[in-house]
Amino acid sequence: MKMLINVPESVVPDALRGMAAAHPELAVDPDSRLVVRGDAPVAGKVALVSGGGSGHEPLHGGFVGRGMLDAACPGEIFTSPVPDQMARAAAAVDSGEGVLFVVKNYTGDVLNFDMAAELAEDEGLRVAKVLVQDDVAVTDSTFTAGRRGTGATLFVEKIAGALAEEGAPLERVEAVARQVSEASRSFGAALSPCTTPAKGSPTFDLPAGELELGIGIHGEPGRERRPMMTSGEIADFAVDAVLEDLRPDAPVLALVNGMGATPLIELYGFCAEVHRVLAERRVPVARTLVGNYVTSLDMAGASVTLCQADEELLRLWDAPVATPGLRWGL
Amino acid sequence: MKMLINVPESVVPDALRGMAAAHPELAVDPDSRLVVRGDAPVAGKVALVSGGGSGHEPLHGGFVGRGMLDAACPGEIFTSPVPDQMARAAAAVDSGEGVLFVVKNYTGDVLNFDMAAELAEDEGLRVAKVLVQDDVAVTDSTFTAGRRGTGATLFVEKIAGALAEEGAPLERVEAVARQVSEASRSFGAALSPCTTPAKGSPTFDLPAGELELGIGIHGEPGRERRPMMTSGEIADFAVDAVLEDLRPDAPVLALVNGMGATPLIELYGFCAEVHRVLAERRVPVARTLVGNYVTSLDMAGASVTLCQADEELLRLWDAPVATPGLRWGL
Amino acid sequence: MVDGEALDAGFFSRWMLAAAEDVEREADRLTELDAAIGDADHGGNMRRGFEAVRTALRTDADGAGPGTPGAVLMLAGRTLVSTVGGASGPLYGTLLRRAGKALGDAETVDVAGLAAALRTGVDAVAQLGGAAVGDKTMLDALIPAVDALPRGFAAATAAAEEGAKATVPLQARKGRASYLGERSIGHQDPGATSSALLVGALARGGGA
Amino acid sequence: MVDGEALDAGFFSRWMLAAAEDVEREADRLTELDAAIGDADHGGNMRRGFEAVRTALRTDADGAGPGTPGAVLMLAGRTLVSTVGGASGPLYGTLLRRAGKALGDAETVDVAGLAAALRTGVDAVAQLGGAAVGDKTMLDALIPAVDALPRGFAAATAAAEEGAKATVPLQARKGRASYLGERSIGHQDPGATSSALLVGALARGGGA
Ligand SMILES: Nc1ncnc2c1ncn2[C@@H]1O[C@H](COP(=O)(O)OP(=O)(O)O)[C@@H](O)[C@H]1O
Ligand SMILES: Nc1ncnc2c1ncn2[C@@H]1O[C@H](COP(=O)(O)OP(=O)(O)O)[C@@H](O)[C@H]1O
Ligand SMILES: [Mg+2]
Ligand SMILES: [Mg+2]
Ligand SMILES: [Mg+2]
Ligand SMILES: [Mg+2]
Repeated sequence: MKMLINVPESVVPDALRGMAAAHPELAVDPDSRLVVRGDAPVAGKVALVSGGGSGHEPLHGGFVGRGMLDAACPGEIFTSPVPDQMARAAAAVDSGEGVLFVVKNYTGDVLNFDMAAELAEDEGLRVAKVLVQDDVAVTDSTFTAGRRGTGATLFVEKIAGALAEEGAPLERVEAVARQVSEASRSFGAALSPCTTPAKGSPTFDLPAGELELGIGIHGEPGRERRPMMTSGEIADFAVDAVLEDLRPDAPVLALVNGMGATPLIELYGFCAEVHRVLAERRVPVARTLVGNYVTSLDMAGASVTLCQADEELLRLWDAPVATPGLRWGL
Repeated sequence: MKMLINVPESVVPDALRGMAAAHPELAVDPDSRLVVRGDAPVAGKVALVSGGGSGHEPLHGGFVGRGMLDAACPGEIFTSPVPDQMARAAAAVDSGEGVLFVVKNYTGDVLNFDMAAELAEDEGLRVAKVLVQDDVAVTDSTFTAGRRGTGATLFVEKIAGALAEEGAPLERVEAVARQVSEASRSFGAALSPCTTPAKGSPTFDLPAGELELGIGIHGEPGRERRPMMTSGEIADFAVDAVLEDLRPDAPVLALVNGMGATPLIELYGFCAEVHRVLAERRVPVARTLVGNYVTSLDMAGASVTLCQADEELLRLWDAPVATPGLRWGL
Repeated sequence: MVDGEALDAGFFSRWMLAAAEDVEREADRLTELDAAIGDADHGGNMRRGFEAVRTALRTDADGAGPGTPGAVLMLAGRTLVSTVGGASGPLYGTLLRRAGKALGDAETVDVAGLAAALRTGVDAVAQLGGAAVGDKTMLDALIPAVDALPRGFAAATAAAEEGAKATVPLQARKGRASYLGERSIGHQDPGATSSALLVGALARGGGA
Repeated sequence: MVDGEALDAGFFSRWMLAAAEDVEREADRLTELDAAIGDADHGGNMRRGFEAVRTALRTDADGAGPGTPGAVLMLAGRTLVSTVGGASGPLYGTLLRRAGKALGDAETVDVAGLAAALRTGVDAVAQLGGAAVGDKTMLDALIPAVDALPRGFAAATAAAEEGAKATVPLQARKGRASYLGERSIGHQDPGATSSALLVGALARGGGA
């Protein structure tokens, strides 16, 4: 697999140098691996910090800015960042109002953020954590690592970020983040595996004519392999999988998300099918976002995330946001 | 090649149905293949209409909205739309102030837009045209079809769109569009070919370990094939190719554009290298946009577009825009 | 159909329908050729256009079809312009519209008249696209075909096919293939190939 | 190094350096194993971490290195936590930090003492990650190794390697591999494999 890179070892810092060049409104430090709002700490505001392995861009660094995250700590490709880095991020953005860690539910992310929270609390910061665990392909039981955090991360970061921007206290920001997390479910399918720079070859074999259902965002194989399906069939499967876990009694926010290499024209076609299925299931859609937002390097495929949204969540969703990856109203 | 589609024949209308579902603020008609601002025609405003083959998303349909295009007419994949469609678009958005056609320089686009202009003028519309021809990989001479229109289309549509939004007359909008077009040059490289739904297999063979330099945005092979290069080497080659044709004596607008399947993390790394080369060549960069904007289906690779920008162009670049693909200040 | 005979609207309709069949059959090959030096859509473009021509000829004038040779070609040309897009849509559309216009409202036309009308159409294509023989375009098949047409359909077909084959060693100077520079050499031009199909379908205008 | 001997800080440093070498050599294999049932980064993670451990041991205390077995392990553990990330960083970091802490500031330790300290570390890993033997994790190599350690390094190494191999038929219940459900069966756990490397390096703590 060919990549537009220099050497595999420097992919993450190289990308951060590019972010620094393209986004002077952010404070990007390629060495200590932090992406921070240029105006942080923002007085009187709860700070949101997220992070995780790299390779999911624009998540998380691309969601730093007014109305969303205060800082992101990118780890190596698909590798949770380290506690020191997270604690440094927290210290850089805390205005005294406390810090909310948005953590995707992976063993590595959970353990490292836990350690970071201890470090930050040792420094006198108030830290709350919200776990994102939306992927219904994974059964949530005490005998598993629980559902993975995927597309819902964007909803949590956007909506909690909007509330924090309004000056809400840590408890309320944490509560709304938890509400969004609990109200969101996702399901994804891959048409091709991805290739990590370090490995240099696809993370799994996917023969022509087959697809993987129930994939995550780390190039891991899915739960099931099937003969290739049409966009409409995948939409049926994905939406029904989500709706088995989430029975919305309010309109939903929908994210039709590309895994990285699927062109927008295909994602929009898939979006049409997702809307068709939702209409058939009598689930009204309040807002739809289509694009490559929570990605898995150069994987081809898509995921669907639905979030049951009350009026307040929709208001916060519509609130202004100004980040490299998500921007409106500003 | 697997695609997230139903059948190859319906890729374009399927995507338009998805756009209609995701963007209620637009008037999208999958049957007559038009993407139109929901509030068109906007009284007192010159209308901008663009279009071309599909497969370059978000170009052009994703650039319809306040501060950019009034309408886009998507053709079949890589196929210029037809004159009737363009004329219908013009009629739908003309407020009486005239229509500017933004035309990428390809024989098909030029001929069809010419015919459309005749049709529209027959209906009493005032029509102006601007040709985008920025790709320095193609020599511009009377013995060729001239330079191709690629990344600069985004600059032309954004900047002329901002001026039109301010209420400038057709002549001024046309003049600024032409200024941007003439001040812009591009160069692209592909790491992989793309696959059109109709053909179902890659448009050309690109062995592991090689790349194509000087590609366009239609899956056509480039001017030259070389052993694989690093991101830094590609940046050197591309920026120097552009600067051979464009010798900016003012800061530039830079577009670091992905061809569709190149992940954002690689594009940002490439952006760092583009900035490095520009700094070495003493070309100051006023603004940088990084992302998959003018794409070629699932092609992997990137292009660089530079536009020499005076204060007025930068002001118009920074002006508010609210489209599915490009959005700020609104 | 003997070449010397008077060609009526029925002949012209059958010509277009035969062309539509040939295009349908050869669409994948046209796309393959276009993939090599263009953008892999020529087969789809021609298929979509001639499918629409077929429909237009069937449904025009309450199923009776256009009444004169000129009307058939003008309808086919207009249909191509409004359904094909790309470079080939306006070019083939212009070819047939101008040829049809040149035929006026004559009820029948002989082969010499057809050749003259097509020459008008081909000239319009050359003017519209700014190309000349040797630029590796459809003109490399069309011009020799029109030159040979007075000697009969078979001669025109042979000339068109030869012209199409002769594009292989040429470097393209017009259309998308020109972007490839020297790398366009060694491939047959897709438009010249589809032109040869169109000319070849003439001989079947009498039958089917 | 005879297993019964007193192990000093030098031994522990050499153990860590030997482990770093083994990890470096086997990094690609660890990544391959992780690609099959995880996210293809375990080799890179371990290499980065142990490379940092190597540097830390070299530069600590002005080049003299930490002075006690406990200090060596605590430094190595802290370094892994702050450079690895992922699941393995906190887990291996905790293993070594807790084992180091258990050793207190003794100047030397015998194998039984090492086994007891490592058991404390392994227990902490089990508590932190919530996993048990049979869940297809590093514990499947670590626990049998610690059980065997009082019988010597060779026994511990054999037990760790056996434990790692024994993960092949298991279905993962913790870590990323658990997402695959039954599809995790048939692959060796990468963390158990790296654990076997770490245990195997013990025997080389005396040399190099
Ligand atoms: N300027 C021109 N003059 C004559 N024929 C041309 C010209 N440009 C392109 N063509 C013909 O059009 C063909 C390509 O048609 P098609 O693939 O349908 O359109 P596009 O190039 O827009 O994709 C070429 O093979 C060539 O024969
Ligand atoms: N909960 C856990 N308890 C013990 N070990 C675990 C647990 N989760 C994962 N591991 C171990 O970590 C290894 C994976 O490490 P690594 O690939 O570096 O981290 P990540 O899974 O975050 O990518 C697994 O092979 C497994 O042995
Ligand atoms: Mg990982
Ligand atoms: Mg085309
Ligand atoms: Mg073509
Ligand atoms: Mg891993």
